Amino acid sequence: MALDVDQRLERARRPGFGIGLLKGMRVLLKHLFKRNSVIQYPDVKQDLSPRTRGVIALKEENCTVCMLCARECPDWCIYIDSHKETLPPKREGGRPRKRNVLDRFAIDYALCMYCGICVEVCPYDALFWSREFEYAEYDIRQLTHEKEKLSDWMATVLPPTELEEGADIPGQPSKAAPAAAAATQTATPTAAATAATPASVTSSATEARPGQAQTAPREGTAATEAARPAASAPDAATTPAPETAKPAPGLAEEVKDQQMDSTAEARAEPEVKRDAGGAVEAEGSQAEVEDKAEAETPSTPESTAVTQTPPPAAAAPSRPAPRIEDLEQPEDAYARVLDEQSKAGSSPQVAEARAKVARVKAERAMTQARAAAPQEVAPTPEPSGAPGAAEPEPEQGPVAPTPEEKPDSSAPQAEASSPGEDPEAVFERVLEEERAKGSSDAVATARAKAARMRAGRGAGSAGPQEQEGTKGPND
Amino acid sequence: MIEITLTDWQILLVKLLIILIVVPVGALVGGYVLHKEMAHMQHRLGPMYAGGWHGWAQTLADGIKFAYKEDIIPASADKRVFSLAPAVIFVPVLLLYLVIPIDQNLIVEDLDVGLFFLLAIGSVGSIGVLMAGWSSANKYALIGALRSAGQLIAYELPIVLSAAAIAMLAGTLSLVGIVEAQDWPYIVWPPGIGLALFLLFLAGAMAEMALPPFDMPVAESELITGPFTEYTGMRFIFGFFFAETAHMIAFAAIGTTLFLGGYKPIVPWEPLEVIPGVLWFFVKTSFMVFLLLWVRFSFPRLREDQLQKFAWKALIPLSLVLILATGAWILYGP
Amino acid sequence: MGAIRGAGSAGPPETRGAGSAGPQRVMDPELQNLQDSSAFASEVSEGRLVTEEMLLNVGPQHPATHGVFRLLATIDGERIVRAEPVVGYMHRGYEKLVEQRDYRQITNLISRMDWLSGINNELPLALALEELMEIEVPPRAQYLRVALAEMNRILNHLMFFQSFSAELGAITPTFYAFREREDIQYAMESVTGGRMHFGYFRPGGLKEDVPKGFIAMALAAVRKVIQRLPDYEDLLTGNEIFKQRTINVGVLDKEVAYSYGVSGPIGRGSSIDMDVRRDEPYLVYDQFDFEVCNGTHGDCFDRFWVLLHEVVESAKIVEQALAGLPPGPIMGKVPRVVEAPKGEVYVRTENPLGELGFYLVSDGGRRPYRIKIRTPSFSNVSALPHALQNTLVADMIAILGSFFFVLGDVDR
Amino acid sequence: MADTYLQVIFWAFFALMAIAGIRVVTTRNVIHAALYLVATLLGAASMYVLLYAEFVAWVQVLVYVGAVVVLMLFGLMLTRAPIGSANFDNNQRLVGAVCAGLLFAVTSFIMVGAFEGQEIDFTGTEGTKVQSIGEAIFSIYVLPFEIVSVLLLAALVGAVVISRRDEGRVDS
Repeated sequence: MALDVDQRLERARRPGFGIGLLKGMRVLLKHLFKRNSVIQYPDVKQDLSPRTRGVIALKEENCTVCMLCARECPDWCIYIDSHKETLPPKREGGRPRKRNVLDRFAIDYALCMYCGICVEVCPYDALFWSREFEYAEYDIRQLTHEKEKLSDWMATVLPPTELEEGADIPGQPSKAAPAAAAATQTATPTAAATAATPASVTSSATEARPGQAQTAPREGTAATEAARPAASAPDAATTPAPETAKPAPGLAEEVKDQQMDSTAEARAEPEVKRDAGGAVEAEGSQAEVEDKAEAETPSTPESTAVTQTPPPAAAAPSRPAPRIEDLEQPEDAYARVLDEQSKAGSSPQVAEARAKVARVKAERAMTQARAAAPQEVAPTPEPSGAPGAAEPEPEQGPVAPTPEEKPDSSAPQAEASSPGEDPEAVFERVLEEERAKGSSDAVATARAKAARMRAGRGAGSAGPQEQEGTKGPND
Repeated sequence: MIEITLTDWQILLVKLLIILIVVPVGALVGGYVLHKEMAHMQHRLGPMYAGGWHGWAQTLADGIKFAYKEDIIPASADKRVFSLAPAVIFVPVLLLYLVIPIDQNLIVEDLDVGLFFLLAIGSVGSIGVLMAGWSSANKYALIGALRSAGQLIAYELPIVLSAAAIAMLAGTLSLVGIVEAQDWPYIVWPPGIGLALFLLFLAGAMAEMALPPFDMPVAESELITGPFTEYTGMRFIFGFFFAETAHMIAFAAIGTTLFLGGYKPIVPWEPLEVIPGVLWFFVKTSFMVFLLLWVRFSFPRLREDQLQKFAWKALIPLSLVLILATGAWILYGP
Repeated sequence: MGAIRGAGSAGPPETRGAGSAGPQRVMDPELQNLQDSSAFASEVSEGRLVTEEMLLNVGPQHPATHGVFRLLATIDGERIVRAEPVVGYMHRGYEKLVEQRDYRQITNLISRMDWLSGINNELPLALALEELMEIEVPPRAQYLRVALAEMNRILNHLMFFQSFSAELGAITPTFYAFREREDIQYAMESVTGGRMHFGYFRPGGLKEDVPKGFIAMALAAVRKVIQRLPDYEDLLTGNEIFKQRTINVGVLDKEVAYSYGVSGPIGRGSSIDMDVRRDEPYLVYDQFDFEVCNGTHGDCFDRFWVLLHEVVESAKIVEQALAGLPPGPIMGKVPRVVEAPKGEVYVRTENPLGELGFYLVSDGGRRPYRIKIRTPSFSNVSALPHALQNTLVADMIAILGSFFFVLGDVDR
Repeated sequence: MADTYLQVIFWAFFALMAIAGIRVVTTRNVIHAALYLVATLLGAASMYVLLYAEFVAWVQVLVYVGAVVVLMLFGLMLTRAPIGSANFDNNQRLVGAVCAGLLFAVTSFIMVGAFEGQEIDFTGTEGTKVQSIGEAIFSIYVLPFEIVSVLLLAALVGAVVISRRDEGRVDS
């Protein structure tokens, strides 16, 4: 063999007599007439992978100011300021509670080395990679993106990719069939007019891709650029979660643990506890706003709909669900905001991102208005352990916070629907359900524990307020 | 119809003006062709934005950009020589266009010794290169200049000898005369010798213009830009880029005139005679430019000593042999 | 410029024109020293035609050094008498830096050391930690590691074709190489999210599994490279000018290469038949069928030839690894906090440019106590003076190009 | 009228040649001297053109400007080419002046003697044809021509001998 190689080398070294020159010229001539594959960049953009490390987006309401990202960052380019807020006790005679309020979250992209450690370590899935990379500035100070700007990037975050054949997906056999069934079930246009529909649709979409839902640690999905009018049910069901499909942060945490295999269970518990704790704490601060929203939203205790209202300072407070006709068309909103932003001097990409956010908001509002239209109350998609119901809630997408109502079918809703249930019973029931679904032991146990905990906390006071508490960490 | 009568001097002035306009424009177009051909051969698109359609105004934009650049003269440079050098390079290139017959009667001055004029003027530019390299007070520039001079001395001979053979065949030094004397098929005329002379001329021309694979004087990976390392702005563009492109087009035109039958139709066929000679000339020159660029992008560059060896040991003996063969052909050929 | 002494007259130096009597030309102090040196004086006294030597600083900023690398060349006309590589202009103190970082952060830092082969830098670190922590890496992760490392090797070698041909004056292969790189980079980006700095290997396995469609994409990209290699052969290997420029230029003897610890394609070009992948297989390299290509003459052409053929071999490995990719997890049993137990380990792998060794000493914490990195480029560059002696300036460029080195890897 | 133009051009080139010629010997920078020499030679070429000797003019440019001066510059730049002024004066100005004067006198004497009474015919625009030059060289002056080529050959061989003396130095 080696001799052969040597011989080839010797042959290659032999002097040629101009034939090599002509061969070289032939290659060039061949290429002259070939169609070339250049991508005309600013006009045509390459379809980058969702994993592309372009810019880090912040889902502000998920941040609990745990400072893990700032600590782990090798470049120390994340700046977080926060203050503690004391909240009045939730119940008579309770202890006053403390919670962290995020004042500032900034990433200095002039320093950032795009390693992604912050995204990886975030226990509450507040950070995501977006593939947007066009945010060069003339002034280096502009490269420090404050939390508003970072939140804007959320509109561009893509759902994670499916995994390659043979990828290890702990305890999650394909759920394609039931998902499809669920999709067709809910895909009737008439059903789309109900408040619950988006929830069931998105959850079934999640179901359709159990792979990532379970394994990818940051199953953040977004109303991305693809948040093009996807409000109609069939669309949402057939294209994998174009709207939103994101397991509760708690779940994501469990999933991370899953990868750690045997040690997972041991760790899962405290994590989940923390989750739940955060959630309960969070609930208080939002109480007022949510109360308002609650009052205006036609949600019934049985419905899986839960108000999701983390309004940023700038955002308008939630208002009564307007009629559809009064609402701005999504495309109009897009154009308007784009115009405003460019007039205000924002850089084009920021303007575009903000415009996209506006479009998503407008779409949401439309969906909501349709849902709130004086028809009947949403039917519960929960009965008899339908996959959509028991599946972790496809929480509001990592879109910038919007004052909107988002139906939510979450695991904890089970005990919410029967407030008086014994925590242990909840534990057993959820465990059973999870097993039936085919979740791996660890996941099932973790979820069951989470449910038990929530049930335990919520045992005293039922009602809407308690439901809010179940929706997960929301700070 | 107004009759305009011009004196000889006025006609000459008009012709010179035309040259002054045509050459820079030609250089711009040539630069654009260079960009585009290179890009497409390299699986790229090349300029696409400036001017809209396929970036047609790219070279113009480049020129304007360079015009706005600061003219920097290094502190330790010989300022007078440094500033004069680009002109010494560019003016001879302009002069080359004086004697090239674009059509039978479309020529600025049909010199009796037109061919000789071309060769003589073409060699003056190297003094400019030497001036540029020496006055820059930069080692790389000086090495580039010396390489350029050595190259010129070595390759002047093959060019002169191949041109001499052509003059022998045509029996005149006038370029119009040479074109008129050529028969179809031009390039293989006389058989074998013509093609060999053509290749000889091509090699010599590329070496004289310092085009790859003979671009050692400006070899960017070794000498940055050779003699032009310290130049910026308009001096750079006139001394280097403009002169290079204009030089290339001039040599393409000379090659067309000497070997490809100039303004005559490609094949001697009656209907083709209708097409004006200017067009034929343009087509043939374009082909020559394409050929020069094609060779240019295909090869790595030689080393200076290899180039000298190639010139002295291969090209010059070959050209002498060819002169002999041409003489024999004239004496004993058909 | 070196002055040819007595170019015009062959007499003894005293009578050789008035040039030496008038005001002296400005001279480098080094040049002055050279002139005073005894060798020069003796040659002058013999009345022979002697030329002055000139000191030419190639770099730190020079197109041929692709990076901040300085070559202090003493040239005589265009002939190089001595050449001394001066490194350290890009020293970033990686070895010290990593002592202040935990292992996850190190992975991302190390990826930037040799910026053309990020994955191959991360690999020995992961291997070292796995050895210290006694972690079993699942086969799927091992296969993927091999595939990605080999794809990265192809990327690196394509970059070599780019820079080498550009340095020899052929601009066209430059762009072809970048076209080929693009496909592979796109495939790797879809997996890791990065185009050059991947940060994808973790102690115990990989960061996450590869996305759907990756295998097809990677195979297509790699096959495309193989399919297009004949173009390079036509443009370079078979080209007479290229042969003129490379054959018997910059010969590096096997003994010299050994004594400097030259490894990788450059060592193999000098017929040092060594490849860590074959000789001390790590990961699952022993399961694949590939050839180690060796040169025989140790000149620029052989180095180029070895690199060209390694692309083919790497492509073979990628095909085998992706075709036989077993299902399963991609992470071994790794504790949540990566803490290497007390101990030390040396791991060596075959970087695209040679042997990359990590000597890791741990005191049991989350951070290494010390990491000594043996980078291939550094050793390879140290052998340059031998290859450069008695060559021409133009050859120097070809030799620098054929000793493909990455400055980040040299200086760390 | 053409005469007036020619007069103007002649005097312009004359002035150029004279100034450049003086600068060749007075400038303190050897490269500048060579460049002034280029100007002088170009002026001489233009004189030939004015004398309707186009061929000779372009030969002048090709050989002297394009080759000889380039070679000179090449050699100068390789050997001693400081930027700025450098004094190469060796206190032999007087000898130099005497030699140059003698040379000038002798050539003038010979030239005047040889061409006495002859005048160039400016009336015909034909000038000197290449053909007539060729015929003259290869018939009347064939012996001097051959002698010159032998001389050149000798110079060539001598150059080779000198430059080969350093053979082996590089290897040692």
